[in-house]
Amino acid sequence: MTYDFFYKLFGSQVIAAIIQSLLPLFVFILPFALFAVWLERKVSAHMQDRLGPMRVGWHGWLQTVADILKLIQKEDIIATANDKPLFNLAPVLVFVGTYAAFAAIPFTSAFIGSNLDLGVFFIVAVSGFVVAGILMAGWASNNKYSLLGAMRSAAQIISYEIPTVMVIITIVMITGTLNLNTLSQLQTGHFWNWMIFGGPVFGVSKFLMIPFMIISFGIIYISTLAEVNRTPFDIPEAESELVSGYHTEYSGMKFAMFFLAEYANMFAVSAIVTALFFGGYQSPIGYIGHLLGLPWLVPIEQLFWFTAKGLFFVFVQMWLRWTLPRLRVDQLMTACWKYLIPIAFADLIIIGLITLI
Amino acid sequence: MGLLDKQFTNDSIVIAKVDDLLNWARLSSLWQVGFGLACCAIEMMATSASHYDFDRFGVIPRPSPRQSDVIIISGTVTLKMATRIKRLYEQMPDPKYVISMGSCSNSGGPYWEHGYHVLKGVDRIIPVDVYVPGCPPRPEALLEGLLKLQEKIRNHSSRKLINSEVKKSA
Amino acid sequence: MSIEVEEKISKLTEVQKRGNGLRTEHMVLNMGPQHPSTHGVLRLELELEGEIIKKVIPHIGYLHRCFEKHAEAMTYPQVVPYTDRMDYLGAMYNEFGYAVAVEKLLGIQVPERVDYIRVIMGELQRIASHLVALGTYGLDIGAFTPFLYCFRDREKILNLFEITCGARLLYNYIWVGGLSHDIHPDFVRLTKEFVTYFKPNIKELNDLLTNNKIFIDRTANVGVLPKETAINYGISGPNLRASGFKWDIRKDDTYSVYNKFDFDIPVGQGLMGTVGDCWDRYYLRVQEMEQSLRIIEQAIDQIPEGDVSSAIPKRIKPPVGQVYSRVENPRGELGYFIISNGGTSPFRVKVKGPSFVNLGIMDELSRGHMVADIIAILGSIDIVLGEVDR
Amino acid sequence: MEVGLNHFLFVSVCLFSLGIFGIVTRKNAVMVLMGIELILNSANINFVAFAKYGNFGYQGQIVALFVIILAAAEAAIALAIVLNIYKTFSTVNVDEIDTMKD
Amino acid sequence: MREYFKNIWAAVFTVLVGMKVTFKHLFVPAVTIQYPDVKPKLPERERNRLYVNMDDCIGCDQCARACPLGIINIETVKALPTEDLKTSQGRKKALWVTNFTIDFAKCCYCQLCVFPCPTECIYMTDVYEFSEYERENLIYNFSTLTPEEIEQKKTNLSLFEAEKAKEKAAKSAAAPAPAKPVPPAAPTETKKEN
Amino acid sequence: MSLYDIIFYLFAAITVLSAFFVVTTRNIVYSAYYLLFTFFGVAGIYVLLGADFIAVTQLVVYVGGILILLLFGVMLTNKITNVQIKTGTVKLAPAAVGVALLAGTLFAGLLNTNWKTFVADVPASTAHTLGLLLLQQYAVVFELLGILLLIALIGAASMARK
Amino acid sequence: MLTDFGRIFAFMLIAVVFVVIAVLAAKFIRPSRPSKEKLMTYECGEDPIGSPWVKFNIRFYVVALIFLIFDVEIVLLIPWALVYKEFGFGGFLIGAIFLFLLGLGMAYEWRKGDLEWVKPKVIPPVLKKNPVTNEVEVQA
Amino acid sequence: MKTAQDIFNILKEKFGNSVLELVSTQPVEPFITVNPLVVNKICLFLRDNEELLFDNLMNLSGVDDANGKTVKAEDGTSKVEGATLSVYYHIESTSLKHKVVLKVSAPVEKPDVESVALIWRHADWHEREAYDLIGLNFLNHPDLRRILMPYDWEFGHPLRKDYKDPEFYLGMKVPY
Ligand code: SF4
Ligand code: SF4
Ligand code: SF4
Repeated sequence: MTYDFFYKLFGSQVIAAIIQSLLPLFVFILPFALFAVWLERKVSAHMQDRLGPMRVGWHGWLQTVADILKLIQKEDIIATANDKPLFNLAPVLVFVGTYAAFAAIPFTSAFIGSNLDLGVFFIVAVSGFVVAGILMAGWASNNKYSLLGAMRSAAQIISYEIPTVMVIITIVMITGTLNLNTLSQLQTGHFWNWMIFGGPVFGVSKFLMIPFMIISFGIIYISTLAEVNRTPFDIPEAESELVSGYHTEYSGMKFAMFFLAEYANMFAVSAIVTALFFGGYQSPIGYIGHLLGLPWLVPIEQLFWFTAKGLFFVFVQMWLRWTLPRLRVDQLMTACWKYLIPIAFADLIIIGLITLI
Repeated sequence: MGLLDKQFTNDSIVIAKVDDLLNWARLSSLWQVGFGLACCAIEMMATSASHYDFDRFGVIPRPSPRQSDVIIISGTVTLKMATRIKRLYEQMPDPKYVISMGSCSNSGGPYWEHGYHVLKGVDRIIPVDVYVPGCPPRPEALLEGLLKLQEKIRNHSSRKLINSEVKKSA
Repeated sequence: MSIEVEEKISKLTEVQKRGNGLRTEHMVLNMGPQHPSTHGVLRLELELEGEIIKKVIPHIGYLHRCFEKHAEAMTYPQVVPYTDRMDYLGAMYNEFGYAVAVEKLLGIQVPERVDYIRVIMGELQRIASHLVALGTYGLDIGAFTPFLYCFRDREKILNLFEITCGARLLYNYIWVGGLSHDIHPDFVRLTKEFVTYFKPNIKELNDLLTNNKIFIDRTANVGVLPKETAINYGISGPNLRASGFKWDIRKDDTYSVYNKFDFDIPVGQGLMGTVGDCWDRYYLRVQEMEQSLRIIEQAIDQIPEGDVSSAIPKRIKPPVGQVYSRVENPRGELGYFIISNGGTSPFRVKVKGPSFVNLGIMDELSRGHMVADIIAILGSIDIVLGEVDR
Repeated sequence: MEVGLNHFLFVSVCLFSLGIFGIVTRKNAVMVLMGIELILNSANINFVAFAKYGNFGYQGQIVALFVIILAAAEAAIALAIVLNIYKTFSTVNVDEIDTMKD
Repeated sequence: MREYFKNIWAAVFTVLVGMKVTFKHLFVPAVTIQYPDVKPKLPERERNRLYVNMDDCIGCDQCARACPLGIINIETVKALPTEDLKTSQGRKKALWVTNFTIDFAKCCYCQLCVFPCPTECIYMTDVYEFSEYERENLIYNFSTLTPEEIEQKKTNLSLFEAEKAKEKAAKSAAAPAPAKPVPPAAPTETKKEN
Repeated sequence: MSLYDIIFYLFAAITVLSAFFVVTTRNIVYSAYYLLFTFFGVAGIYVLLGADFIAVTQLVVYVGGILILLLFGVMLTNKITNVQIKTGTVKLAPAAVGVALLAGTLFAGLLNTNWKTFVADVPASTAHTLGLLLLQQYAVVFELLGILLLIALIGAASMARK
Repeated sequence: MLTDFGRIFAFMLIAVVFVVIAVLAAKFIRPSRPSKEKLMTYECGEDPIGSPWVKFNIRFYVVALIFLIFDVEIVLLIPWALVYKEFGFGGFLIGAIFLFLLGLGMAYEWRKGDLEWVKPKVIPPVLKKNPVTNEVEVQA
Repeated sequence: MKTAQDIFNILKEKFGNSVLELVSTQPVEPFITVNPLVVNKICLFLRDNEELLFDNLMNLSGVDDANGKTVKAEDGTSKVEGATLSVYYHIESTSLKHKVVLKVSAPVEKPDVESVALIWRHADWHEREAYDLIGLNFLNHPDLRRILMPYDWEFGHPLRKDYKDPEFYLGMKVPY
C-alpha cells in the first residue's frame, strides 16, 4: 500500500496521509481533467464530422493546457450584487465534495486513498457538499439564471441520489459489504465474475440475476449521469434557457474550479459504476503479472484496467451528450420519480428474493 | 494588482519566456461570446460548423460573457442594440478582444448612408482589434481575421510594449 | 356596448397589465438580446410565476436596418442587395419576391428559362433555410450534433449558389427581369448530385432527432396553434400549414412557373400529439424539404434554353401605381407593397415579412408553458430577426 | 490533557446552550428550527460519547441513529408547517404570527 | 400500464438508434477544410475584394453611379490632347484618374458596379484575406498616380486651358470665362440618380 | 498531545465556533451555511468517537438532506429583495445571561460528576453491528420508524401542498 | 478506522488548499480593472429587472422534502442490507415490510400528484371576442 | 370570388358616404378609399359578412404621401399644407379567394385612423410599426408604442419624407 510506503519513508502519519492525498490530485485528477476536456472536444468533433482542436500541439492535445493557462490570466469579476464570501466559498465547497469522493475510490489494490468500510455510502454522503456548494454559488451570484440553475441542479442531484442509493443497496445485499475495495476484490477472476454478470457466485441465482443486474446498471448509470449534470440531464446549465446555469457569473480561476470539479465528477461516478458492476480494477482476462510471476506488474495492470473502464464510461457519457437533446425539468423529475425509482424499487425486492435462494 | 497589470522595464529572459507562454495560452484559447447579430452571424455559425470548425483554433462559444475572451461583433449594430453590446463587452473579464466582422460593424456597411438606426461602426462604442471586411466575410476570411488577432496577441506583451514606448520617447 | 367602449376597456386592461408587470409577485426574466437561443437579437421579457409563463412580451427592433428607407433612396436594381439582407437565410427568395413584384408593376414577362432557374434556386434556398431552422431547433432543444449535420448539408447548397453567382449568403442574383448570371455549366450535374446525396440525410436526421423520444416529449403537445387562431393572426407558411390549413401561395396564388410542377403541400397531422404543435411545425419542414427536392428534380431536367438577361430593362422606370405581390418564402408569405411615382426609385416599399407576423403569436402560444417551452416554441416558428425588424 | 468523555460532553453542552440561545433570541421560525437542530446534535454527541465511554455497547449509537432519523422527520414536518404559516400570514417571524393570530 | 412500458421502450430504443447514428459518424472522415494550411480553390465567379485595372479605366464614373452605397470615389483630370492614353483594347482615354478609392469597410460585395463598366476593368477577385487592424487601411486607392504626378497633371491642364482660353480670347474679342477643371467628386456627392 | 487530541480540538473548534455564528449572524443564509460546518464538525466528532456509520449518516441526512431543505425553506419563506437577509433578534441580553447561566450549571454538573468510563476499542466497522442490533433487538422500532416516516412523508407533503 | 477517516480529512484539506492556492496564484497574474458596468449582474445585456428572489417554485421544496424522507429510509436500509442474509427469510421480511411502507408513501405521493413537477398549464390560444357581437368567432 | 367593383358596391350600399371612391385608373391594383374613422367597422363587416369573408389581412402599410403643397404665408414663411398620411389594407379571403385593397388618408397634422388590431390580430404590430415609422395615430389600439425604434427615440418618425437624422443619440454619433 502506498500509504505504508510513505509512512515508512517519512515516519509520520500526517505527512504520509497528506502526500497520499495529494497523489490522486496531481497524478490523476488534473491530468485526467485536462485529458477529458480534450477528449470531449475531440469525440464531439469527430461525431460531427469535424476535427476539433488541431492547432496547438499534435491534434490539439495542448488545447486544455492553454485553456487553463488562459483562465489563470483572466480577471476575476465579483459583481457588486454578489455575496462575496459565499461567492468565493462555493467553488471550494464543490471541489471538496468532488475530491473527497476520490478518497474512497480504489484505483488499484495497492492504492486506495482511504480503505473505508463505508466506501460507497461515504461517496454518497460527500455529494451533499456539492449540492450545498452549487446552491451557494447560485445564491451568491444574485442572478436569475444562476439561481434557477442552482435550484434545478440541487433538486436534480438530490432526486437522482435515491435511485443511485437504491441500486447501491442491491449490491450491498448481494455482497454484504460497502467497501469498494472489498467489492472489487470480490469480483476477481474473469469477467463473468463481475457484478453485472451476477457476481462471483455460481448456480441458478446467477442466471436469474443477470437481467436484473443489467437493469440496475442502467438505472445507476442514468442517475449518475443526472448527478453530474450531463445531457440529457443538463437542464441546470441548459445553454438555451439559463445561459450557463449556476456558474453564469463566475469567471477566471473560480470558473475553472467548477469546470475541473465537473470533469473530476464525471470520472468519479464512472469509477463507482465500474467498481460496482464491472469488477473495479480487476482485469477481465487475468493478469500478465501473475503469468510472468512479476507481482509488481499487477497493480499497474489494475490501474490500467480501472482507468480504461472508467474512461470507457466517461466516453459513453460524452457519446450520449452529443447524441441526445435535453429533457425539460418536469420530464426530468418524472423520469426520476416515476420511472427510475419504482423500477429500482422492484429491482431491489426481486434481487433480495433471488439472494435468498 | 496582477502580473498583467504591471509593466516591466527590465528585459529578463525569464519574464520574457513567461510572457510568451502566457501570450501563447491567451491566443490559443479564445473563447467567444456566443452571440450573433445579423447575416454575418450565420456565416459565423457556418464557421463554427463542421466545414470550417472554429474549434480547431480553440474557439468555443460560451453563453456567458463572464467566461469569454473575444467578442465577435457579427452584423449590424443598431442604436438600440449598441448599449447592450457595450455592456456585454464591459462585462467580459480582462484581457478581452474584439473582432469586428463584416462591413456593418466595420463602418455601417450598406447602411452607412441612410441607416437612421444603424451605428456606423462598432468602434464608436468599443475598441476593435481586428476588422474583417466582407459582407458577409467568407468563413475563411473570419478565420484569417482570427489569425490576425492571434498574431496581435503574440506580439503584444507588456514588456515589449513598454520598451517600444521607451524607445519612441527617447 | 358599442365597439368603442368595448375596445377602450380592452385597451385599458391591456395597458394596466403591462404597467403592473414590475410590481406583481411575478418574476421578470429577460431572454435576450444576447441569449443563445433567441436566434439573434430578439428580446423576450418573460413574466414568470415559478416556472410557468404568465406573459411574454417580445421586444423587437434590435436589428432594424431601415430597409424601407433605403428602398426609397435606391434605384430599383439597387434595392436588390438590400432585399437579400432582410431575410438572410432566404436571400434568394427575397430577391425572387422583389423581382416578381417589380415585374408585375412594369408588366413584363421574363423568359421561361429565367423562371425555371428562379424556381430551382428558390427551392434550394428553401431547403437551405429549413436546414438552418431544423438544425437550430435541435440546438435549442439541446442536441448539438444535428445542428452541425444540417449545416454540413447546407454548405453543399451554398456551394451550388457560389458557383452560380459567387456569393455564399447574399446573392444579388435574381434581378428585375432576369438573372445576374446564367447558371454555371456544372450546375445541373452538381444539383443532381446534391439531390441524391441529400435524400438519405433526411432519414438520418429523422433517426437522430425527429423520432427521438426526448425530442418528441419536448415538442409534442407544446405550443398548439389552432387553425382559426392562426388565420386570424395572419400566420403563414409552414406554421399555418402545420395547424392543418392547406394554404400555400405557390399553389393557391401561383406565380412564376410553379403551376407546372407536381408537388404536395404537406399539412400538420398531429402524428405525435395535437395538430399544430411544435413537433408538427418541425416535421412539416422536414416534409417540405422532400417536396422541394421533388420540384428541383422535375425542374432541373426541363430548363429551357434561352437568355437570362434579355428582359432586363436598361432603365427601370415603372408607371405611377402600386402593387402588392407575394411569394411563398421558406418562412411564409413574403409580400412586397411597392408604390411607384414614376421615378427611377420606388416611392414607398413596404415589406410584409412572414417572421414579423409569425412572431406576433408568441405571447398567445406560450402562455401557461414552462420556460423551457418558450425555446421550443420560438424555435418552431422559425423567425429571422433580419426580416422581423427589416 | 488527554481527551476524554468530558471533552465531548463539553462540546455537547456548548452546542446545547447555543441552540437554546438561538431559539430564544431569533424571531425567524426557520432560525428556530436551526436552533433545534443544534440541540438535537448536541444530544446525539452525548449518546455517541456514552456509547464509547459508557458500558452500553452499541445501544448509544443506535439511539443516535434513531435520533437523526427523527430529526429528519421533524425537520420535514416543521418546515412544512413553517411554509404553511408563511402562506397564511406571509411572514415567518414568530412574534408577528403571535400578534396576527387574533 | 402499457403506456408506461411503451414509453420506456421508446426511450431506450430511440436513444440507441441515435447513438448508432453518431457512432457511425465517429468513423466518417471529417469534412473540415483546414483553412490556413489548405485553401480550396474558389469558383471563378467568386465575389470578394474588387480590383480595378487602372490601365483600362477611362474614369467614366459608371461604376460609382451603379453602386448602391456610393462608396466608389473617382476624381479625374482631363488629359491633354497631346497625351495619348489608351486602354489595353486600344480605346482612347480622355481622363486621368487621379483618385479612385473604394472603401472596403463599407462595400457589400454586390457586384453591381461591375456590370456597367464599359471597359471591364473593375472586377471581383477571389481575395478575401485582407483583414486589418485599422479601419483606414480598408480604404483602397487604385489610382497609380503619385501626388506629384497629380499635381503635375493639374497644373498641366490649367496651363493648357489658360493657353486655350488665351487663344480663344485672341480669336474672338469676347473673352469667355476660362473652363474650370473637372470638379472632384467627394464621396457624399456621388449622388445616384433618383 | 497526540494527533487524536489535536484533531479533536480542531473539530470541537469548528463545531462550536460555527454553531456560535449560526445563532449570532444576522444573515439567515449565512446561518444556514454555518450550520453546514457545524454538521461537518459534529460528524468529525462522531468519527473520533468511533461511530463511523453515524458520522456518515450525519453527513447524508444533515448536510445532504436537512440543510438543503432548510435552504429551500429559507429561500421560500423570505420576501427577499436583497441578498442580505436579516432576521430580527429579540431579548438579546437577557437571553445571553440566561443561556450563560444554563451553560454554567451544566458545566458545573459535568465537571463535578465522576463518570464511570470504559474506553472501548475503536471498532473496525459499526454498520454491521448496528444492522445486527437493528434486526435483533430493535426490529419493532425499525418497523415503527418506517411507519413514522410514512406518516411524516404524507403529513409534510400534504401540508406543503396546501 | 480512524486513520481511514484521517486520510479522508487529509483529502478534504488538500482540496481546500488546492482551490485556495489556485485562485490566489492567479491573483498574481490576472489583471483587475473593475468598472461599474462590469460589476453589474449579467442578464443578457439588459438591465436586470427586479430581484431574482421574487418567488420561486414550491416544487423544489416538495422534492427536497420527499427526498429527505427517502434518504433517511435508505440510511436505515443499509445496515439491514448488510446483515439480513444472516436471518434468512425473516430478516428479509423485516426489510420488505419497511420497504413496503416506503412504497406506500411513494404511491400516496404519486396519487396525490406530488411527484409531478409543475405541469404546464397551457391555455390554448383562443380568439378574442368579437368586438361587436361578443361571440367567439368561428371561421370558415 | 368578387371583383373590386362588386365589393365597392356592397360597401357603398352598407356604409354610404364613409366609402369614398374606387380608384381603378392606376395599373395593376384598384383600391377603395374609405373614411379613416370608420375603417374598423368596414373591416369588421368585410371579415364577417357571409359573402365576403375576408379573413386574412395580408398587409397593412402606412405611407407618407408627401403630397403637401408649399404655401407662402403673408409673413413670408412657407408652410406645407394638405399633406396626408395613408394606410393601405390588403385583404383577402382564403376561402372565397378574392382580394381587395382599402386605402385611408388622414391629414398629417392629425393622423387619426381607427385601429383594426382587434379584427385581425396581427394588425396590432403592423399598426405599431406604422405609428413608429410614419407617425400615424391608431385610435383604440390596445398598445400603441414604438416597436422598431428605441422606446426613448424622440427624433420623430423616420419614414416621413422630411425626416432628418439627429446628430447624437445617447452619446452615439448617428450620421456617418
Ligand atoms: S456586413 Fe453584410 S452580411 Fe454582415 S451583417 Fe452587414 S449586411 Fe449583413
Ligand atoms: S460591390 Fe457593390 S457595394 Fe461594393 S463597390 Fe461594387 S457596387 Fe458598391
Ligand atoms: S466603370 Fe470602369 S471605366 Fe468607368 S470609372 Fe468605373 S472602373 Fe473606370
